[in-house]
Amino acid sequence: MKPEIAMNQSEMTIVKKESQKLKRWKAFYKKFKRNKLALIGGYIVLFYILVAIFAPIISPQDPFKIDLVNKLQPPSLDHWMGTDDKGRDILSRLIFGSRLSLTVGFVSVFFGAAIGIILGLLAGYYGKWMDTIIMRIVDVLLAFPGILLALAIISALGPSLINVMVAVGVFSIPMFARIVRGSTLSVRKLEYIDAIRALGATDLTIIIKHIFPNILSPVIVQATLRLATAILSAAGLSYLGLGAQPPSPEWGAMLSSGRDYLFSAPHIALFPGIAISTLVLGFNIFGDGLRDALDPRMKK
Amino acid sequence: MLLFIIRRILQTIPVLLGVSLVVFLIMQMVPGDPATLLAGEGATKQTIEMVRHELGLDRPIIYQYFDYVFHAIQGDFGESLRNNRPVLDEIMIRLPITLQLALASILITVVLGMIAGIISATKQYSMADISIMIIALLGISLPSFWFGLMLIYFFSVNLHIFPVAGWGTIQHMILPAITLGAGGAAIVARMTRSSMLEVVRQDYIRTARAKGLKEHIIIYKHGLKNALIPVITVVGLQFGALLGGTVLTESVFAINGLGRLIVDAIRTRDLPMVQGGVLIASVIFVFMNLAVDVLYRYFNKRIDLN
Amino acid sequence: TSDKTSSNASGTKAQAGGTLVVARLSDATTLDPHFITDIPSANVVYEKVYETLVVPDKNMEPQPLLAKEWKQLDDVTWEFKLQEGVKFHDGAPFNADAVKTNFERLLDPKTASPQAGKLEMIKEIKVIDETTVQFVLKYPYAPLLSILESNEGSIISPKSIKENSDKIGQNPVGTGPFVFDSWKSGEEITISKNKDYWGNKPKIDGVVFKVVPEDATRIAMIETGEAHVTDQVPVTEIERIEASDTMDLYRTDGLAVEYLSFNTKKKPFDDIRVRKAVAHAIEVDAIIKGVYNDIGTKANSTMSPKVFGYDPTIKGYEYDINEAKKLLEEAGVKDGLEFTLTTSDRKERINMAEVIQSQLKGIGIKVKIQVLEYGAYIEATAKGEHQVSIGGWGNATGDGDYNQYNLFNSKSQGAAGNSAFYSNPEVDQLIESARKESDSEKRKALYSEAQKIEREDVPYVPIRNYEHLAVYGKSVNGLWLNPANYLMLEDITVK
Amino acid sequence: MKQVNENILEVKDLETYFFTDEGTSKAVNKVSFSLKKGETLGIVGESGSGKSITSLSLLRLIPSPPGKIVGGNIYFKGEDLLSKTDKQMRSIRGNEISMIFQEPMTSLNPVYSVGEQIAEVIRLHQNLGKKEAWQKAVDMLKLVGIPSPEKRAKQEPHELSGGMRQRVMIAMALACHPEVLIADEPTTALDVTIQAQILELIKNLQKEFGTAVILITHDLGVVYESCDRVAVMYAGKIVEYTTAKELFENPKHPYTIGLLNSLPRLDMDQEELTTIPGTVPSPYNMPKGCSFAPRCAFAKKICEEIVPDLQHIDQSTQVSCWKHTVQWDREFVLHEKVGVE
Amino acid sequence: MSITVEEKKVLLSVNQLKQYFPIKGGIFGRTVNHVKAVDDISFDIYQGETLSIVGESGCGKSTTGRAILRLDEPTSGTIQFQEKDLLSLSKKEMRKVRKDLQVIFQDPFASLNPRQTVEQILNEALAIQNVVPKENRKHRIEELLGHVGLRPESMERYPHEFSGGQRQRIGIARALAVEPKLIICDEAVSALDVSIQAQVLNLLKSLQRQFNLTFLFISHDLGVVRHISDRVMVMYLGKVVEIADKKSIFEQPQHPYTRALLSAIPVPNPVQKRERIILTGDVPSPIDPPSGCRFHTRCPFAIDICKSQAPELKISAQNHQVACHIVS
Ligand SMILES: Nc1ncnc2c1ncn2[C@@H]1O[C@H](COP(=O)(O)OP(=O)(O)OP(=O)(O)O)[C@@H](O)[C@H]1O
Ligand SMILES: Nc1ncnc2c1ncn2[C@@H]1O[C@H](COP(=O)(O)OP(=O)(O)OP(=O)(O)O)[C@@H](O)[C@H]1O
Ligand SMILES: [Mg+2]
Ligand SMILES: [Mg+2]
Repeated sequence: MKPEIAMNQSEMTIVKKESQKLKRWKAFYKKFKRNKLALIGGYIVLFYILVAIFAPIISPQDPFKIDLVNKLQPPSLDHWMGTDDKGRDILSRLIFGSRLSLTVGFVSVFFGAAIGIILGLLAGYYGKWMDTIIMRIVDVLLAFPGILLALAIISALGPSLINVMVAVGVFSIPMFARIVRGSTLSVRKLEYIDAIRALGATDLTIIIKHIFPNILSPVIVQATLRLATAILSAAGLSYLGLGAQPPSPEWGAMLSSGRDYLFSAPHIALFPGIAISTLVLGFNIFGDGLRDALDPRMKK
Repeated sequence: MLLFIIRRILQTIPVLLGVSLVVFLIMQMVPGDPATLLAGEGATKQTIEMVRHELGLDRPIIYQYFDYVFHAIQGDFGESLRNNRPVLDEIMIRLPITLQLALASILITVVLGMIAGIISATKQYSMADISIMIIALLGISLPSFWFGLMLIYFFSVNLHIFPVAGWGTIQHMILPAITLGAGGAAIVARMTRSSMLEVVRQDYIRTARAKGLKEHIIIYKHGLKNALIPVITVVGLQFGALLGGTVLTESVFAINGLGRLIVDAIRTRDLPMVQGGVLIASVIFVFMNLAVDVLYRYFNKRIDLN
Repeated sequence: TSDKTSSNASGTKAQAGGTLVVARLSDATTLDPHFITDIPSANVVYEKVYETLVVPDKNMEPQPLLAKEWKQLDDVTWEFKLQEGVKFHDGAPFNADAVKTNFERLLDPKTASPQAGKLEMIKEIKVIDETTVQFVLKYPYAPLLSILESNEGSIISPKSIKENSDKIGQNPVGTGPFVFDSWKSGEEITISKNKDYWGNKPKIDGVVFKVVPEDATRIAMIETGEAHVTDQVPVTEIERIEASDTMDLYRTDGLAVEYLSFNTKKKPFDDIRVRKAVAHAIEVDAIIKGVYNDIGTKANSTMSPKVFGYDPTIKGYEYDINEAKKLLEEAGVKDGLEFTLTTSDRKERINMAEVIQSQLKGIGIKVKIQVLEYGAYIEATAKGEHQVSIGGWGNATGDGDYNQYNLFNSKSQGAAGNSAFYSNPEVDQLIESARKESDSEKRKALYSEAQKIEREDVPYVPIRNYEHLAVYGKSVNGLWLNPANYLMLEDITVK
Repeated sequence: MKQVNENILEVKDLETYFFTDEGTSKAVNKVSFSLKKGETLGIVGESGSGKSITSLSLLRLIPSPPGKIVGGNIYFKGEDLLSKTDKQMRSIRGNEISMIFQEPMTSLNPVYSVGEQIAEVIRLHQNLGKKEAWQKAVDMLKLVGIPSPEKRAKQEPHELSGGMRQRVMIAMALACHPEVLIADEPTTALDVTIQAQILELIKNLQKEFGTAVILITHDLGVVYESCDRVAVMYAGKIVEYTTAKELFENPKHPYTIGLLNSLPRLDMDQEELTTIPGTVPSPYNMPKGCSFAPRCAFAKKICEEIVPDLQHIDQSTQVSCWKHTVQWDREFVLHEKVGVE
Repeated sequence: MSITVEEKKVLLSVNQLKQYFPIKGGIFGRTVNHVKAVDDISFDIYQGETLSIVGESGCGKSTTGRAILRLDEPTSGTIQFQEKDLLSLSKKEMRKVRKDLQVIFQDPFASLNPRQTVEQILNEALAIQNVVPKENRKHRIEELLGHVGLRPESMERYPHEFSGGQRQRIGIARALAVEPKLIICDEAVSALDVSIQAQVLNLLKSLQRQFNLTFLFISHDLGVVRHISDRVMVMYLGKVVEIADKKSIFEQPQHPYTRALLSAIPVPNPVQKRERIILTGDVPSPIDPPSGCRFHTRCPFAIDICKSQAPELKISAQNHQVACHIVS
């Protein structure tokens, strides 16, 4: 074999490797794209992310400017979504609030899912006392009043936005742990796990490479559902001094502030409510599509 | 099975010890002093110290904890710092109410959720399916105070069908149960849908068809009971969430439940009450989990006997 | 007394009956007046189950009740003549011994009453005869009546004090027009008409106090007639209530004041000029209109106009941005002032904080808002961890001492009320003298003097005088909330 | 039609397609066969060849969507099942034609007692009361050889062994003395010794009730021992249709030959098994001509271009293979019209 | 290619292997009973041979295989592999030994991770045991696919894109990847169609020749067993009832169970049709196995002693051992 040819070959394999990854990614995207609904979900999520990124540019008004004279205005040309109880432009607040709410929602769900998954995997894979201990801890966590946990977290870590995410994340740990444990139990029994074990793989490899990807789908469903709860409970914590402090336009907090005006100025609660719902809706159908696209078996 | 149940019950003992320790530590850490809060506006330092002494809060912390545990083991959960009533009495007033509420809303969750889920599943991708799923997702993203107040204004203030607030009769239960159950119903609907879609693909459904059964018998008799298995898990989880997540609904409907008791106790730093409340909630929760596990095993014994 | 007699007259005519349902935010904690520290508890029993020796009228002037008359024998001795023929609900007779038993219980260190401090000037209670009792004080204390007329001056049945002192909190026995019936913890308390009441019997058969934590729900209950009265009303709902044809709004001036309190121990608010600057930069009117929907009035001092000792000539700081800027400059705060404003989690307070934040932004002051859960808020302000906080001072007695001593006396720093950690020996001196001064004109002058100094020192920026609101159904007549926010039931009727 | 009297079931050009995103799968492609009273017809073929779908089509139990019967006729006692209403169809299912499914594990509803599941079909079709139906169910269990049937009837499927479950399925299928029993791989999941028991049982019951049986399997041994006639399916088509004896003694279609050859034999040692090279074509991507052509050692051009029909080569045998036609020896010309003999 | 007696060299020796699965119960989760899945069995596997284990479902075939691989931890006994007792190795040492012991499972779909491509599957096998340096792995994978008759293009595809037979080939390639000495085939061809089964069996045989592999072949299909084995071991309810050369066992089966088993096979061959011994009843539970000979409850020839005394495995002919009172 001539050296040049050899070089050519190795070059070729590199190109091939890259194109392979690209190909797989493309195949994934193609599959995802074919799911019309998921695509819509994706666009909704993307839309909100873009809104968050470009908030200062697209926001029509100063979201913090208090104008008590013009408070509680219904939607008008000046204020597309009306003004809140302090005369602030609701649309602008929603736009800025997307930064907070998206971050808090995503990060806390991610955090809760991450820890929940780890616990669930350990409990499900090792079983026995590991399972008993983890699941009983999870029971406790579930039975524990959220406000107490939140208070504990502030007193231990102090109030900050990150700690809100921690607190909200902690609330979601048990849900994820339980779901993951259940799926792990069933995946663990599959023959390919034994096959990999027979090859001499360590437990860590098995858990990470072989069990984890196969439990992902219920996790995605749960995560997309948790998002709403996360955004709402983050707002619930701000009064404990834990969340974003006023006048931060957190969606959940905006929604709660509408509580006093449910009848006199319903738009105050309505628009944040719509924002949360559509985000959650988008995220859910996006999640479903993602799950299908990630699954090589779904041929669609 | 019985032994399994007993074993699980015994397992809860260390869990409860753990819970009480964690509650205790958290309450120590949390800012806010029960004596100051109790002494009220304008109390002098001496008054606060006197109150603190009265409550026994000036004893060493370790001593306080072991004293608590020692008494708790004997069934004495102490007295509320706020009103000096026995914690257990206070809890027992609320417990039945909370359980009734939780059960009523679980019923709503299950009934609404399953009906919606079944319709969705049997008419997959129809308009009905899509709208049910969208409504379900809205249900999840709506805060309960909003939903509850809307119900009150619609059904109580405008239509005079149900009382606004309080507890005692079936009429009192309906609105709060719907408020509480709605979010769970959404989750159950989603779950039922996917579970049902799974079940209708099963061989025994085909067997049922081959017998010549009518479609609705196939769905409701042969399908549903099987589709319930994963739903039970979710319902169990929901039930847990109900015990903790009732505070807002209890407030809106002025229901004297455990959730509010615990939150109020936390806000007033009423340690024995918090302890007692959380412990009881944990016990209920553990039992609930146990019930779910038992049901799960019952339905699932064909799959996994160990 | 005129109020009382007028209601008496109509009382005999009106057909008695009906049970009044009161919806309220929270449950009582105890019904033992020696242990009550909160209004929701006191409201259930005050002048209903229990009575006091003297009672404040609509103008907070003391009127006879269980005491027919009284006089001050010297600086430290007060003598009361008691009503005759009064019986407690348990049949025990009301007499001088009963009064003595009550106050001795309250003051006994073993009782450990949190209210003992308020009456610690009492040295001795002397029984002169069956209907005459003397209070001997350790030092002259002018506002004695204001304390006796407030909740902690309630007279409990001596029989129940002797027999089950521990259970009074659950089972109150007094001489009042209503007898305690039952208490479903967390849910409701019922009292009913005392058929053997010595005075004018109430027109209603009884009262149910229901716990309904949610604002909107309480109002909905009034709307549907499930409840008749609620005394905690969110300011956001008043328009709707006023427009409604099933409900009415009751408004009455209160004794409490809301204010901003500077931690005068901490930089930069140890500098009077900085405090003044902030005071000038806050547009109080806008807050009252914008946040409170014009409920309540602009406060000029931390003392409300209804409180004894209020000086109407003292005015609050003008809204004057230029002056504020100038003061800041003088104080040498060049690179912009920045501070944290701490508030509890009451939504009006949070709203107020936000408005203040935005107002101060106008002169380049950056405010960071910190909302704390109530318990944590109390602790933070008591320990002086805050820079500036929003607070309020209710006044259960209607006397200036309760205001001045707690908010300004250096002995009250921290939890006792002085969250500004203010300390001025001159003011301390004035407050102490006012306590001992028995001439009410002279007392007024002393308080006026103190308030003037306080205005200059600005430890607090007074914002708003409270106005108490109640919503009641159209079927209710004769509703009266006294300035201390107690529901008074003499005249009330339910159709 | 004269045949009606002999043939209790007659399937003509049955076509069942699956319409999926990937394309149309002709799972059953013009399948014709008939069944006489009391006879046993075996259907063999590889996995995916359309055996189950054929049998499900007979009862109109095709999962729809994506499946649909697009053509053909199924005459049962002279009447076309495909033109019956759903209601009429329901009264036939489980009553006149019943079915035993492959997996006894999953074909029984796990949450009901087996007695209940048998009684259900009896109540449905025989108008019996709850009690009588239960009694009959117990009798059926006894008939299929389950010891202490009263006790077993109350148990749920998971409490029974695989063999017992399969017997329960059989009891259920035979409960209404159907005229046709379709057994879709009734023994695949079972052990050989149990399998032997079950096959024996079906044979005996068949004799007793005169039931016609369609036995679907891919085990040629089972076919040989239990069937009168056999249809061999490949890729949705019947490729050979003949008597059992003829099939084993004198297989005609190259696929059948290959299949028989690839069985390891008990009577002789072979170092290497004969195999059929290649794999079954994808149902979405069928060859243009004979679907077996790509794997067939004999394939000629004609095989690759034109689909052969199932044709009689003698009284009892039909084969779908060009090799057995006159065209085989001719030079194949594309424009020549084939099949117009 | 059968190995003569002189050449025999023991590769794996199983001694008194017991695998009891505990049944938990009681308040404290104590073990109240055991499933005696494998109850005291001993056998040897010789280098380069194929030993088959046959028997009804649940008789402990897979359990034996899994015990050798230490996928479950056996209750007692020894498993001697190349002078080492596998059961006394540490987890880490065991991982090293796994290179020499491989397994092919029954279900060609369940035994492959559906989310990995063929390349990932094989690459992982190579990486775990680090048999081939990283840069050569790709080449090696192509080679392995060649051995099992798959095209190199298959690498990028997922298991579900293959037919059952092809999937099983991937499984085989994975087992071969680490160059093992012994491969345990647990029902490796049971799920395959006849025609595919033949392909895979041919493949296994040729690989055995090529790489001097030893097979422990678990199956209940006696046709397949006869084709592939050198020796056959028959199990019943956790016990070995007969073990012998293939020829011997198929031509002179001695244990009544073996005979029933052989006679029950439906054979599409008119010449071979013989009288059936149809057993009655089901296999008893391994939790509470019958006393004496475990087969006596279903044995048509059972005599009194069978009920009380468990028969020993005894040599009954050359290379033929049987555990039956009647035979001896
Ligand atoms: N739900 C479905 N969707 C799409 N195609 C299907 C579906 N069910 C069956 N098919 C197609 O029908 C063809 C025939 O399937 P069928 O189940 O009849 O095979 P079979 O001969 O019974 O195989 P086996 O021996 O595995 O049971 C298969 O190739 C498959 O592609
Ligand atoms: N992990 C386990 N826990 C409890 N019992 C088990 C376990 N694994 C296997 N068993 C039991 O051990 C016995 C033997 O099982 P094994 O899987 O070895 O049988 P097998 O001969 O391989 O059967 P098959 O032919 O069905 O694969 C069975 O009764 C089984 O129920
Ligand atoms: Mg099939
Ligand atoms: Mg096995």
